[in-house]
Amino acid sequence: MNFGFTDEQVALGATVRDVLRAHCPPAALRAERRPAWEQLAALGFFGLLLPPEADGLGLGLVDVLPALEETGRACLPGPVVETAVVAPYLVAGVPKLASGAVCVSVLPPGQAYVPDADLADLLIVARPGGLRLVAAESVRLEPRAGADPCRPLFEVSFEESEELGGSPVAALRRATVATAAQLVGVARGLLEVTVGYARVRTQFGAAIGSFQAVKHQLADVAVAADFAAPLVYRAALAVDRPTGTAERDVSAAKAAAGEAAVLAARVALQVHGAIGYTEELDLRFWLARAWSLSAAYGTTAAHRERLRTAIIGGDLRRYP
Amino acid sequence: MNFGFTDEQVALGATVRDVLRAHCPPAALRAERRPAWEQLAALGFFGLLLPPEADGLGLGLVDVLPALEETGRACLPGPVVETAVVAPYLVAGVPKLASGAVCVSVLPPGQAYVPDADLADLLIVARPGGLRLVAAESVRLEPRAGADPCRPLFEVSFEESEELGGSPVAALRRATVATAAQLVGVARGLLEVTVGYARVRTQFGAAIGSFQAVKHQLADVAVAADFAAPLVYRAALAVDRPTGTAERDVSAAKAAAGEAAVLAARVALQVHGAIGYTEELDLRFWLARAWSLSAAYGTTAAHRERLRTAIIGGDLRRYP
Amino acid sequence: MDLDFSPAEQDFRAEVRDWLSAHVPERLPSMDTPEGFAAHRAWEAVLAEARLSAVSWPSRYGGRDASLIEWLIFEEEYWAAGAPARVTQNGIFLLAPSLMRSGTPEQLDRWLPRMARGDDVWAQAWSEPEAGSDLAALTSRAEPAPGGWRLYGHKTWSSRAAYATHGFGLFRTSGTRHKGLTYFLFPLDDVTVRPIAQLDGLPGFAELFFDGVYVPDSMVLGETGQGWRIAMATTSSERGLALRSPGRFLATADRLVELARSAGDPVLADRAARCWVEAEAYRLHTFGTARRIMAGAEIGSAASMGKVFWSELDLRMHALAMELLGDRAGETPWLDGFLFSLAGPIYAGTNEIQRNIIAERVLGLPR
Amino acid sequence: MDLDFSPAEQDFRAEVRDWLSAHVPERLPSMDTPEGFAAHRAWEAVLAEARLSAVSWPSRYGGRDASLIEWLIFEEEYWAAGAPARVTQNGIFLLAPSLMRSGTPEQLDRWLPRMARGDDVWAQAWSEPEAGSDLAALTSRAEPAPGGWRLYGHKTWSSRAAYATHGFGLFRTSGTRHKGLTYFLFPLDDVTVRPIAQLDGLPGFAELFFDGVYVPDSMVLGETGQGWRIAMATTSSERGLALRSPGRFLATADRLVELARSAGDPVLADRAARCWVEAEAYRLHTFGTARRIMAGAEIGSAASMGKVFWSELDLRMHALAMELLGDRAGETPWLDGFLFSLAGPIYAGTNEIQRNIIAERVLGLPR
Repeated sequence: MNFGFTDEQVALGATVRDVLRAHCPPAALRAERRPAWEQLAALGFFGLLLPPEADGLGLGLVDVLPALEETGRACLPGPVVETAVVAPYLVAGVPKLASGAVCVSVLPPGQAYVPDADLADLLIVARPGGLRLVAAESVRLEPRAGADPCRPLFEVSFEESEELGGSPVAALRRATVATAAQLVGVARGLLEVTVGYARVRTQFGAAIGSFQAVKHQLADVAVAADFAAPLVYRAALAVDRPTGTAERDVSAAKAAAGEAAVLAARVALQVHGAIGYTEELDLRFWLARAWSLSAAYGTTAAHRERLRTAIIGGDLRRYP
Repeated sequence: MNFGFTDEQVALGATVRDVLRAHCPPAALRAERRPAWEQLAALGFFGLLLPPEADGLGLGLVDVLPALEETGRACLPGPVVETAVVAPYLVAGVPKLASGAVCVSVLPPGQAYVPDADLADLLIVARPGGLRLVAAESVRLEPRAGADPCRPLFEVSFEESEELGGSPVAALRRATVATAAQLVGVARGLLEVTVGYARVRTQFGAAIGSFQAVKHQLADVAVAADFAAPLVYRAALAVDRPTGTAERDVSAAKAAAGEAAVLAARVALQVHGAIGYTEELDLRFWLARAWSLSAAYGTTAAHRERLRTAIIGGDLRRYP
Repeated sequence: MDLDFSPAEQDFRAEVRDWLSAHVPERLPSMDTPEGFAAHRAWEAVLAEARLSAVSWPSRYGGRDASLIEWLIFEEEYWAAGAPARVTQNGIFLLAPSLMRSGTPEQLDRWLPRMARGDDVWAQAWSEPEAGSDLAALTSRAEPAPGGWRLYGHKTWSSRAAYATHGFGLFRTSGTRHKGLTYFLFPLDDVTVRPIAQLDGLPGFAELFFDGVYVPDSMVLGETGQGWRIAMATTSSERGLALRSPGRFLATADRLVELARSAGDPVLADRAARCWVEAEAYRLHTFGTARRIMAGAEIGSAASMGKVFWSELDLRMHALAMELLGDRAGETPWLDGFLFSLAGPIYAGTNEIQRNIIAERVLGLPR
Repeated sequence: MDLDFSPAEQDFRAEVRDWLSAHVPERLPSMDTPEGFAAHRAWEAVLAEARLSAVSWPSRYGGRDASLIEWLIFEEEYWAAGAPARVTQNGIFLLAPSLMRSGTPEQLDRWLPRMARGDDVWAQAWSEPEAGSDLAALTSRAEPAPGGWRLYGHKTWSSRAAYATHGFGLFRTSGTRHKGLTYFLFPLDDVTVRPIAQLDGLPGFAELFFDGVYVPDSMVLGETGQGWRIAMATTSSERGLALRSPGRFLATADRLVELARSAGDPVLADRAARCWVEAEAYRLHTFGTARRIMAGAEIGSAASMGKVFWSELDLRMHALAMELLGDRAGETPWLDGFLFSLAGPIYAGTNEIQRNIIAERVLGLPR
């Protein structure tokens, strides 16, 4: 029992954080479609979960959680989870995946549109009969409106595709946990920015962060993020093993992280006031990310429904 | 369209309020089992809803709402709703009902125990086959633990009883609305007392009512009570008419009033702190009433379920 | 106490419903685009032609002398019919009540008919960069000039100002804090307008820069130095009855229930049903408020209760729709509605300020 | 990072579980009655006999030198087995950590073994009538006397004091506010104890009146004037890990889910499932905290997050049970549990104070 990240896991997160601070500052979100990807690729980020025979490091999902959280905190654009987490479990044999040279996007079951399909070299698309693998050349993309300007949505259609054998369950669970880790990062990023604003913005002759109504809303965000995070870490351990509770643990993680991020967005906007509502402020990128990721890989409601069905159905096993 | 009480309706409420202030002060809740009943009877309170041929005034439920709200605000003990509201619709022919000489208690469908059965001359008991009318002499009472010291619960058993013909639906709907009106009174009573306390209790050199965290909790109670009340008034009009929406409108009233009272209790206790938790303070009577009445004539959850079934089932008619 | 609409009220409802079903256009482009603004302004002219743009106004200004209840009926029908958002709302619902209360007969004759037709579109100019929730801290000022005043300063969060023709707001003519503020009307011609893009990228707000803009005395509303009092009556109507009539939320709730029905999740269904009932509660509460106003009462600080209630209800409804729709939300009007609903607890006095007002002025807690 | 219990930890769990299943008594009467107090005290002696009353203490005081993780395991098993509430908890979980940190070897030897066996039962005496949330405002004082001190003043909300044997609390020896407070231990023999009946009619609290009660110097904990610092370490453990271990909430959540299952209402089922997951979140969060403490970190103000989380979770769980049970609640242990859970957001520092602490000391917002 040692429920905390190892020095290596923390160090990997710190490295990714430094790269993102340098190469994915808020200004980059306006200027570039895929900032910091090259630098992350140079770090070996996209090979972390790939097995050594595919030039990867063969790490477990838990090892990369701090790094994934940083990609959420930085609001990093592009199909990060799809390329770095889903692809290693579904298409590990694709050449050059570890180098970051191949960008992958995914349409999971239950979703209508593919995020970031414009960047993808390969698409993994859920269809009633199972997963299909589609090359970028064979796909037609129709842009669809969404909440998140850095995560555009596309309707995809294609004629040529390959069947993707094996069960997608494990890969999709990992993608869900990875997204939950990003949501924790988004929540913490929003909290940090909002606390910073509340310390400097004055009204009625005092910093608004000195008003109890503001303090207590921010305290609630801190609590929500701090208690969502261990559910996410546990879920990563559960899917890596996997345990019999893995599916339920994944839903618990995603629901809690999504709710924490959405609460953080709500409070961030309320504390910022009208200025939080503008195109000019960077805040909007994080708000949008909270909304878009909370709907990805199963909405909060869908995960709550799964939890309810399992728990009320009598599955009260606990991991550990 | 004149959605406010008439002068007569307001005056009746004020009269009842004056009687209860004089004869049902908080001290009476500790000393007497049925304070102020004689004085209310002398006012003709128990005949308000009875038809003239039963020596009553033949008023509608809406006419007595302010008076019922006052019985909640005063935390009046005894089966008020059962004797003054249910009996006139189910057993109007019982002699001397209008005079207040006959005390009636009710076991509605879905409840396990009869409140205030110790005071009742007559009991109306829901059984699978329909309502039974039981005289006090024929009934055995077993006390059962409950939350509300002024509204004790009893399990009843009996051999002799009469069948009570006709449908109980209209009477039970009125009882539900009357209880909702009492709950609004309880919520407002709790708010008043708590605001009073927050104005005088000081900590950190200031009245605690000057702290935003206290203010905002109390503001939320005020909003909840103020928006529950019109649902209760509408429900009274709907059952008096009756409209096609009556059942749904009753559930909307009871759920909202119950939630407002339970919120008021929660905030009252939190603002009072440890002292609110003592036997010594009168506050506990109101807390208990909020809890006991919110479970009476259908729990909040049961009414929410009915609302959901009707509304999602497609009944979007509105009254008016 | 009753909830019966009179025969006249029922007839009015039928007339409005019939007229709307014949005239409501297809969904217009956003009013925060030039073409959308023009389309919305044209729609106001059509409404005014039928004397439906400001039904509660006196007929000499283009209204119908409708009662508050009739106005509420109009609003219910208007939103149920899916009619366009009102580009004239700042003028009709915020400025006009102050004009009617404090304006001269000349001002009323000059401005109201044009406002009702959408000939003039008014933007409000309350906030400043350092005076948001703390409105009394504003520093924009007016200096006397021959026959009028010159306006100086910097206003922000001015809704609709990107395309509007006129504005109204407070400028300091003397004193500090609440004292010495004067209520001015001004054309936007000589004001520098810098649009502010919102979350959706469109300029729903603008900043206004005043660099000695001249306005004649006839553009002062009420007495000089009385602006705060006049404006507070306006912001109370902004929070209260005028700005967000129940009809809008009833229509949203009906659509939300339709959406939840197809989802089949009982928990989401419960949240939708709860919202639907809350929209009804707001409607009924408003009927009660309307009755008190029609009997001559001032609703005053109690309007803050309504503001908190409708703004948070609106947000809950749209957030639920977002959950129901998942990644399909952007292809429906719900996403724009959600973004707009997020501003509800902020504008017209943040809900934190409203809760302070409820606690201090309604409940009597110490400041 | 891992979540695996070591073989030793698994063995410990098995041993505790077996022992509890053989020894846990039927439900005891409330510890706030004389007979219930005696029964709970007797149970503590049985626990102590098996060296299970304070497993994390050094063995010389009656413990097992168990790790924090083992203590958490003990707690999980203890509450899952439906074992009695701990009448010794104020002593073991609030006083003992301060004693071990600031006490002399003589004090530890004298008090800890008796505490572990329930020979002494300790009551806390922090609050005063005018010093509740504002604890630094306390005015009870200690005056020097030959070889010791005389205590004067009026304490209140002293849990368990109606039947306890000893108390601990702060008394002013000089200065104002946080300065000049000293931490005293005292027998209750010479203190006037006035029980305070709670909502359930039983004296869960008492007032304590000190009219020159003499205590020797050996009853001072730590240095004179250092009481605030020592007490804050204690209240941090009151809020944090020690007072409300996850085991209690896991057991409640399991029972709640059973209750919700039979109700068949999906909305209530959803609330129950949510609580069940939140109890898990608290458990996992605590494993993380335990790891940090075992690595030598001070959890400090972060304990306030746990206090807010568990107290509100506990209230939500019991409020849901009340809704599930309706008028049957009083015939189950849930009603008492509900009444007790209502106090959670109040005691050990109200949740308003906790949120201030989180905002100011964890997030760094201005005071």
